[in-house]
Amino acid sequence: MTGNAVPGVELVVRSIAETAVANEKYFGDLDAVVGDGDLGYSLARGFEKLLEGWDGLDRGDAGTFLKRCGMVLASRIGGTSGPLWGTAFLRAGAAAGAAADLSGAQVVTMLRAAIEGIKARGQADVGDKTLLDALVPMTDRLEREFAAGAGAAAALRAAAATTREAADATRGMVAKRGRASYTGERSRGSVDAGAAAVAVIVERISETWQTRGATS
Amino acid sequence: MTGNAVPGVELVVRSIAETAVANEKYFGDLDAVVGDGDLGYSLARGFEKLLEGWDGLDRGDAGTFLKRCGMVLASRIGGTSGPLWGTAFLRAGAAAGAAADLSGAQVVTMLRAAIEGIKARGQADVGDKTLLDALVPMTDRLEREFAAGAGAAAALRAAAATTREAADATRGMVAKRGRASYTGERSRGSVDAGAAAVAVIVERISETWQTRGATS
Amino acid sequence: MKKFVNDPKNYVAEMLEGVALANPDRLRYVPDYHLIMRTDAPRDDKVSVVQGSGSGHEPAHVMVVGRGMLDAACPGDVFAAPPMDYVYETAKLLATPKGVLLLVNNYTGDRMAFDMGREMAEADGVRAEILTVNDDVAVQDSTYTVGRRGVAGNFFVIKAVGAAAEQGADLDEVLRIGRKVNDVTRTMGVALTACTPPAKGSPLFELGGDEIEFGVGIHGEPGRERRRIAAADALVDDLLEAVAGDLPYRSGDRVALMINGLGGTPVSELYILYRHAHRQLAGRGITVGRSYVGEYCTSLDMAGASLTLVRLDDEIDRLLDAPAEVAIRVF
Amino acid sequence: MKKFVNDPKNYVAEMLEGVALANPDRLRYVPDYHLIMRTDAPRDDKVSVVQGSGSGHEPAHVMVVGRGMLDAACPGDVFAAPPMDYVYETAKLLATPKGVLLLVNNYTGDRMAFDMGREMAEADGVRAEILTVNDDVAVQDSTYTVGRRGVAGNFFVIKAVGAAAEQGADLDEVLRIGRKVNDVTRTMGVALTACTPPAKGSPLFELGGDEIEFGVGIHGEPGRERRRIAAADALVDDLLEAVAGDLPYRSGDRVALMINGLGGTPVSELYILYRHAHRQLAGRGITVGRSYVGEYCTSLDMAGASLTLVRLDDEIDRLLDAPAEVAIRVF
Ligand SMILES: Nc1ncnc2c1ncn2[C@@H]1O[C@H](COP(=O)(O)OP(=O)(O)O)[C@@H](O)[C@H]1O
Ligand SMILES: Nc1ncnc2c1ncn2[C@@H]1O[C@H](COP(=O)(O)OP(=O)(O)O)[C@@H](O)[C@H]1O
Ligand SMILES: [Mg+2]
Ligand SMILES: [Mg+2]
Ligand SMILES: [Mg+2]
Ligand SMILES: [Mg+2]
Repeated sequence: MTGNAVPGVELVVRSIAETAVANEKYFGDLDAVVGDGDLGYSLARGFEKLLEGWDGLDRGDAGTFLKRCGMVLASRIGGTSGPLWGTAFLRAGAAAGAAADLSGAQVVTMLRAAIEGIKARGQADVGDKTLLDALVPMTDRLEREFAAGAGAAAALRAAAATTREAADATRGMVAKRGRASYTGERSRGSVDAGAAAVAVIVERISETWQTRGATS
Repeated sequence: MTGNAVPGVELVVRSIAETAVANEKYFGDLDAVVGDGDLGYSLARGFEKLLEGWDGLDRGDAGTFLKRCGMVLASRIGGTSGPLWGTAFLRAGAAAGAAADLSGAQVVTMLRAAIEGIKARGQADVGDKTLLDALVPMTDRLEREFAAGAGAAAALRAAAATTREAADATRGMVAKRGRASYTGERSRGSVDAGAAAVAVIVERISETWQTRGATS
Repeated sequence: MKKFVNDPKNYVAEMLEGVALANPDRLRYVPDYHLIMRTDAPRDDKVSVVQGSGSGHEPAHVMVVGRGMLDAACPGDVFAAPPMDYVYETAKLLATPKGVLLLVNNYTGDRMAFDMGREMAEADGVRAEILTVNDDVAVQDSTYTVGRRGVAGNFFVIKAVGAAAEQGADLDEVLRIGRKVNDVTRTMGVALTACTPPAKGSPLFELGGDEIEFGVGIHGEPGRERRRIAAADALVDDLLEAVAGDLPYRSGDRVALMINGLGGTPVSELYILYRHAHRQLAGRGITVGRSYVGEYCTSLDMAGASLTLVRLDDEIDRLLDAPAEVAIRVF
Repeated sequence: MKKFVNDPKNYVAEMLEGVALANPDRLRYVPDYHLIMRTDAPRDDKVSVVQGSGSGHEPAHVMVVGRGMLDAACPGDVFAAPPMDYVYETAKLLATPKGVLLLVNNYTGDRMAFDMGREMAEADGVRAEILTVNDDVAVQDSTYTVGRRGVAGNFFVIKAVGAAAEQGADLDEVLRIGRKVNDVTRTMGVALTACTPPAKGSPLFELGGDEIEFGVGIHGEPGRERRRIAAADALVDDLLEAVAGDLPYRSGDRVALMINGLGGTPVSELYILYRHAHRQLAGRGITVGRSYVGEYCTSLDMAGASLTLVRLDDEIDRLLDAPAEVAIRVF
């Protein structure tokens, strides 16, 4: 993920947006199992909005770009996901700052900032059966891969596999946050919709990166 | 049907009442095909009421007894059937008068009076796909049988078969009266619920008469 | 059957008890005749307005008893006209020197029960007149039927005659007003699902997964045709064509527009229908002067809706505007 | 899916357009923020009362905007909290010198959107306070959740704070009243069928032919347990046990009793539930002083109902008695 920061970030954000739009029904069905079925709709409408204004987004630097995205998402995604995803983008943007070049370590720092934002906003932590249970293992894995000297493509491939496993593992958990938590023990036995969405998205980013992944 | 008039009439009315109560669901389902499904319920509630007060009904003569029954039915059966069945009993009772003895011919006269009452009350005639399309052929057959010298049991057996055929034949008719008439052509293909109810009742009367049918 | 019901035989009686318990000061329940009446009825200085019909159409009519509306409602069992006896007793109980107006929807059973009940009451010295409501344009071929059915449009007749009676109009005048409103009122409905009468315990008819019954009656009677479901706007176009084309309602007319829910359809969907109907009327040069969106005359739990138009004039407007209080209320 | 719907993406917008078209003099629709507001709001002499929440609960809350109730409702999409941006813009549009009260039902998404929206508005100089409603006793283990959900009981909070605000109470007083009413209000619901969100196009969950969801949430969230359907009276007994036992409501209490339909249940059945609840309360020495039967807070087309109790005192009684006008109305 070295090279000109904005094109790389752009590619990632665009992958997220396109994946969210393409998986509206799938994410909605996942959320219907113990939630209220609107996750797909909420994400799709928000990221559609982002794609609509895509060309006009300020691309001065990666940080500004991400913050602009965060503003659109936080203000246009409804439900619990709007504040959470918006906060994640805003915090990642703030952590990126004006860097022209994003190293693997910087990407990890940005993800950690996003995670802290989600934890604070949602009063949630790992193990509560939320998207954090996919995001945190993913970030841990990325960090290990980069530390071991892996390139972005390889690190992403590894992280995608980890995220998938982590998302699947939420099946065994009892939800302690969000709408699914009302069901208590009954939430066990199905994956968390937010975590599964993160897994699908990371898989898609990884694929995209392998083929169109610029310089690394 | 000679002999003491009231016991014979009582037996017939009791058969009608018990059949209506026993067939609540069947008559309701028949009415649901192109009607509103309440025929079974309406008849069952009305005849239940009649059976409740059964022992207290004035049995002075057949006419009085039938008129009392008609009053209960007309005032307790709801829907279209209340006024129609009530009228039929009232008119039959009026035609019976104070006769101590009911000949076959008298029975036919009573049925003709009941039929005229229904026609007047419902502005309906044979061919409109109503209970008249069972009642009229039944009465015609009874008349022929009695005229040919048949006893009550044999006449009833023959009339029951005719009524069944006549009720089945309503399947080919288009309803011109009652709720089913709103469906126009679509009412073709199913039997009229009221006619079918009459057929079931006459079959039951005939059976009862064969085994418990008093003097004839 | 998944319903809130105890013994289906007690469906109507228990509902009526509930209505009375929820309105102790205003309503009285007379169990012997399935009767809900105002506690202050009959009043010597006004015509009593009574509506009978089968049950299963709530809030019609037991929940629209109140000042400026009905003095009493005398319902039969679910979808069954009341027995004539109930009509007779009701007419006697509600008798006033100014007379009784018996409102009846145009169905064979209801008309027979009311004709007979009225005759009996009249023999007892009660002055009573019958007014028949028949607003349903779905019934086209009146020669082969008892004629048009009375459906949700009866709300407007009740509201207008209720207001007139409250203002002291005599029986002839109340009758004139009722006929006038009925004459300018037209309705048609569409069912998305069948209703389930509690005593039957299963749906009254079968509709395929994408089938609707266009022109359905409020007892689940089949309508003009069974067809495929379409977008809300397209359904409104067709309902409007049938209803507006019937009187017809013309450019320059001012109308009341009602979107009535049939029982199982949420009010959010009714407003989606309302939106398009309002706009299409505007496109025809017809002004919506009064709007009514909600449940007025239902068919148990049937999903579906009906569209009603009433051509307004100053007199009707004034009567629809008059204050009224009913058992079914938001506050 | 059999619904009156065009493109599901326009479900909320089209409904809101319908609400505005049906109420041209009283309501204004601001499409950019899914906002329905009184035409006379904001008024300098009163606190503005605003409620946000997902859509799909109509008449809550867009149809209870009006004098003595809400000044504005800012709904999200179906079952989704409004984006914080809508909350922010709404707070600014409704700002008055006396302040803005933001009513929110206690769900994670709604609370976050309102917290963030309020902060942003406050940074712009708008005085706004948040009041959270959480009346649903179905949620028992609050340590593992965001706590009790806000359901049909929010009607009483809205009615009381709406009346207080209309009478000129200041923001602190309005807040006090809202908290007080919320504190004496408890609700629990039961679903007979699942609802179908228009964008999903199929039922949100599966219930067997004789299964019910006891303690269901208004977004179809599973409740306390899935069980077999029982007679209406038995279901009322269990709802009442859960609700009355919670505050608890005691012999000598005077209460408001609400039977709220969840969208697909006809009002006749609601009165059957009401009847038994009223009698059982009487048996416990609890007097029903105010009755509310109908749809107040629904879950799309879900068949089901909820039971709410509010412990009354003179102050609450007076506020519930105060006049109010809403978009959803009978006349
Ligand atoms: N408090 C929370 N903190 C972090 N993540 C949460 C929290 N609550 C819910 N989530 C995540 O959000 C997802 C649901 O999002 P969404 O459908 O938008 O929420 P809802 O419809 O319940 O408002 C869950 O699957 C979970 O991953
Ligand atoms: N006008 C009429 N004259 C004679 N019989 C009629 C008439 N209308 C209906 N019927 C008979 O009544 C039966 C329906 O009775 P019922 O279910 O009580 O009526 P509804 O529910 O339509 O009021 C029909 O099957 C038919 O046999
Ligand atoms: Mg959700
Ligand atoms: Mg019938
Ligand atoms: Mg009937
Ligand atoms: Mg949601």
